[in-house]
Amino acid sequence: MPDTTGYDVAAIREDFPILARQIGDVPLVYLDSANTSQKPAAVIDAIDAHYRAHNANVARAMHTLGGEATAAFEGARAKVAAFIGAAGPEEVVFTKNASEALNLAAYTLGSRLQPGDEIVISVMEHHSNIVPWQLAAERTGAVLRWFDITDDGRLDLAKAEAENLINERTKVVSITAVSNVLGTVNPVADIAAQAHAVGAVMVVDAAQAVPYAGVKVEALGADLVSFTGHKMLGPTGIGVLWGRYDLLADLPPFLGGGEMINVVKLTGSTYATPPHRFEAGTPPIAEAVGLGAAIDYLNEIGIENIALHEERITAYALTRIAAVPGLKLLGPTRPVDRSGAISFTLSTADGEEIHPHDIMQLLDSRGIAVRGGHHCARPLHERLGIVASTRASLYLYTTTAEVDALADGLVYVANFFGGKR
Amino acid sequence: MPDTTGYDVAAIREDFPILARQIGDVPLVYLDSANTSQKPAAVIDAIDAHYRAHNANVARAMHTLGGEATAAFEGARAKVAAFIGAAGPEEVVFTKNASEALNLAAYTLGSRLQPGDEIVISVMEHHSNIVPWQLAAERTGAVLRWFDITDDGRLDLAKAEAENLINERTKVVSITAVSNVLGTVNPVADIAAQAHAVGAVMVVDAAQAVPYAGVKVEALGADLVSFTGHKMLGPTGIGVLWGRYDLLADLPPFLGGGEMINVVKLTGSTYATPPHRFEAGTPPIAEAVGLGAAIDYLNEIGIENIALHEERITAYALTRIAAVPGLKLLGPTRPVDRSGAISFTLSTADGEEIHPHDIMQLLDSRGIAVRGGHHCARPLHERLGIVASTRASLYLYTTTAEVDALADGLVYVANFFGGKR
Amino acid sequence: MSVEAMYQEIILDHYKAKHHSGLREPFGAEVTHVNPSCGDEVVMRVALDGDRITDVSYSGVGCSISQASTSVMTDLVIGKTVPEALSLLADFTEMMHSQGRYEPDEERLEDAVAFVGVSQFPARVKCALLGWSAFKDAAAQALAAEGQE
Amino acid sequence: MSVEAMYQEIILDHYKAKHHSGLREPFGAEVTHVNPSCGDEVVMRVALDGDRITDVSYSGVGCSISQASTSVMTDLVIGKTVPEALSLLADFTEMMHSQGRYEPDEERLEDAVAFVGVSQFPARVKCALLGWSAFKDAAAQALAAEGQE
Ligand SMILES: Cc1ncc(COP(=O)(O)O)c(C=O)c1O
Ligand SMILES: Cc1ncc(COP(=O)(O)O)c(C=O)c1O
Repeated sequence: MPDTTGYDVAAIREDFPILARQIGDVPLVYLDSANTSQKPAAVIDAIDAHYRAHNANVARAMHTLGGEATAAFEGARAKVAAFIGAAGPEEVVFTKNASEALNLAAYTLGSRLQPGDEIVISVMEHHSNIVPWQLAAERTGAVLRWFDITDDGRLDLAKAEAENLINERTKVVSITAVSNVLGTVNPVADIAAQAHAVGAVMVVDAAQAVPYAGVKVEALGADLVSFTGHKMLGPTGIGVLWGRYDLLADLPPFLGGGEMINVVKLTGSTYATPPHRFEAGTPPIAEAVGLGAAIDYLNEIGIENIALHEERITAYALTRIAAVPGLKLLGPTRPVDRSGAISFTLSTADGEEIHPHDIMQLLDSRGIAVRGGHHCARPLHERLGIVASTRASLYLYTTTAEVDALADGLVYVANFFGGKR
Repeated sequence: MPDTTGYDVAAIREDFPILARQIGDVPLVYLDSANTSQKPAAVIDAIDAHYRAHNANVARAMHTLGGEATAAFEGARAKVAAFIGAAGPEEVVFTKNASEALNLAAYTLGSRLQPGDEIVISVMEHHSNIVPWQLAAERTGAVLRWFDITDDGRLDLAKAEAENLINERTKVVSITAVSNVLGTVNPVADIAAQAHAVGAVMVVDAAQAVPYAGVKVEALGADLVSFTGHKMLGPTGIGVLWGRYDLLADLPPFLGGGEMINVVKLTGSTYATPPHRFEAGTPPIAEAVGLGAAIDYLNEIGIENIALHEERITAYALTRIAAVPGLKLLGPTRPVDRSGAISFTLSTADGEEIHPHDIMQLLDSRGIAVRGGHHCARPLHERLGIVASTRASLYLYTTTAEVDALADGLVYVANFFGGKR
Repeated sequence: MSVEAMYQEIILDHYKAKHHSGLREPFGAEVTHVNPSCGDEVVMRVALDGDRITDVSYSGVGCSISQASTSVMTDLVIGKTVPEALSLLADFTEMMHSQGRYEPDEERLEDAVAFVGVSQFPARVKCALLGWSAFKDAAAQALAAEGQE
Repeated sequence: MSVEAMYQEIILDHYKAKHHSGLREPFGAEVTHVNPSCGDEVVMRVALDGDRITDVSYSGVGCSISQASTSVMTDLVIGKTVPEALSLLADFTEMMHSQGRYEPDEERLEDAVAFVGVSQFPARVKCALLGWSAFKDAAAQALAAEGQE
């Protein structure tokens, strides 16, 4: 049913084959898109067609198939560049996922770090934006420092200022644009300005932002931005590191191998210019084709329409879920600077907290897919004083009926473990 | 037409949709499988079906779809383990390609290296088994030393012995099982024994061996073995590092992020046991499913039947191609310890060497796909005193008719550039 | 089977009133085990007299399955010898990996038979095994410590 | 178009008898450019008198397209001023990226018009540009060196 703005969620759902699936004998209610998104037929078919008719290695293969595969692969790079407003395709490095992109950043920026230099991240980061910096700090003697959060789940900017968190020793600041647990949208452009004021490099983990918000790298004010294909309707096996070209050109190689070289000699090698310098070996070719098709699909629906849908369905879900007895929302409770990852804890009527695994399991028996655990953000959970939480996450294909099913399911869960069976 | 052994190449070709393709108005003759292999419908369909019905993130997602995706992903790991005769699935690390696998080896083994330690590789290595070690040597002060080759394109074991190449300072030996240019099959088990005798770790680049020969890691005698999905009928975006479990368990993490951790705290993290320690972030899930299907397909045909076909078609091709006037084969000219990558140079009747790009381009106009260049093995070409070569590479679907088309095409090329137009 | 059937009354009862819960003295060894995908943790102590298990005490956070399984385990192993306990662990582990195709011996496994249904939910097998594997680890360490005395 | 048509007579003639080939003195700057995917290399020298190009000399290995293109380029630029040469380079580059949709001005580009067909083979565009981009680099360095004298 098209809503008044013409956003036709029913028609969109038709494009996603898996959404017709039954779980046991009930229909699938997929509310785990922050974990990975489902794929429209257009993406699946593009990968299929690539393997059936155009498969070849790229760059090094110059025959007709090689030319076709290279054009498709580099064409996908250009689509990504346009989608995020990069200055050009040469600023787009393909990696295997967002985690590799962040490790690429941490290894190459790490090569410039010295003991006493500071790296600033936040307690709400995903492990993929924590561990690479911990490892870089161990390798170099740099010090890792943390943004704390406020009680309503936003970066505690006041405390950071009071602590002089970003200062003349700061060399790297790496912050998520959107929390994958709290849904918080962070003021990365402001933080980037602070980082730049002290000469630090600003890295933005945009894994949860690019799929929804239509990120433009210029507006983020960042120097490096990472994201991942599988959360934005694309395939697994592909991620992106965008970088300002002059910064990329200045960074040393990370992985060595075929395609990233200029001249290899016994006595040493010289390296290709970006982006190829950072793409050792056969790249994710079919995956790039799939990601390109995903971007075409997102553009067709319109990222601003998706953002609007996300805003509305999030607002609806916040109200609907917050009304479940015994439920406590984590993160911002109002749909302002708030994306569609909604985490919470749930207690029975007698006040016993129900473990997320148990919530997830009972919801699953009703076809509802949510995630229970620490969502790869253990420091955040520790900061919140809990071990784990349950997360429902919404996307362009999520309906109000699905949110209703979740809310009803949660009431059922609370009753089940409360003894009202 | 089944041959006398029952190997039915025509039936096999039916399984590969792309082999029905026309290039312009002539049929495709794909002789570039050492660059990347084509995919049977079974592989393409497995990926398709995964996205249509079972897509979810693994490990962290515990709902029904998550369980299905995890079972498929870990099931693929078990298939790989069985295929290479690993002690168990926990010895199989999924990477993005063979190059990442070799970098993983070089970074983690590199963490143990000190100035004066020696790393031994060979001049016939692919850049992906050279540059990671050059970078590791730069980081650590270790010395990189090289196996030379003999004039017929085999490892010069006598010279290595005379030079005491592998000695008490040697900490790592990394050698390709099969040369991607010369087709040479190297005596890796013997070299592994030498490496182990001095306490060095033996790494084998099996990218060109696993697809054809049915590698069993036990027989290689290696400690770490790398290979890549896209050369063995599988998708792009996935590679493998196999390791002896006790060695893997001893290696530090490489990429940091989600899924590779045990506990993440502000003050530092502890890491998962192998293989997960080395798989940061969302892994190549659909790609693993595709690789699993590729292994099923290879098993169905029988890797020993594929090896036999490879041997015969290589023998046929060596004879047929060597007979082309002006053609000079690189590497072993007899089909003994020799796989189906056949590289050569070609000259006109008046003795002018024709550039591989020109050869490749004219062959392409006849639908024949070969590769021209240094095949990511520039040091080898330098050692051979040439800049580039042309390579035809054969696989389970290659026919004698295709080899004939190549031989005829090469005669045509020599005449074209020789002025007989 | 339905998920409601998986959550047998026995499991929920143990979850709501855990047996032998809390950390007690004396003990021969203490270990901490973690389920990294959810952060669930158990701290476990084992006290021995020779190879006889005199006490198993624990604290931790976890889902109903892991909590109940740990509770059931303590009922089973306290008073037994380490070899007897490890033999029960072997049976329990086999049952948990059977995907529901195991006929548990109720004489031996007592309340633990209730977990056969859980074995049909692969994602939860790890939960059911968390306390048992912590026990195995702690018992091995306690035995080694006994040997040194 | 057919590949045989791509290999125009003009191209093959330049390939077989390269104009201005070999490295000569004097020169204002020398550069080496490489096509990393195949290893093709060109060493190029440019000699200037003020901003007028008095000689372009080169050696290297490469395919017929890169060799012929370099040969054609030397015919075009020797005797011209650096700005004139760069303007020709701009035209040639535009033609090479046109995928065959460029109407070259034969008055200006002379033998280089033969390469319009090559622009339909994207993999070969890099080959055709190798010598030109080496020239551009060498000319810039030679100009800078002139300025310092
Ligand atoms: C011998 C050898 N090693 C390593 C590689 C690298 O494989 P990939 O490009 O998949 O990383 C290749 C293939 O290109 C190869 O032939
Ligand atoms: C905020 C954030 N950063 C990074 C990642 C890592 O992405 P990937 O698993 O694709 O490497 C994720 C997703 O898991 C995420 O939500």
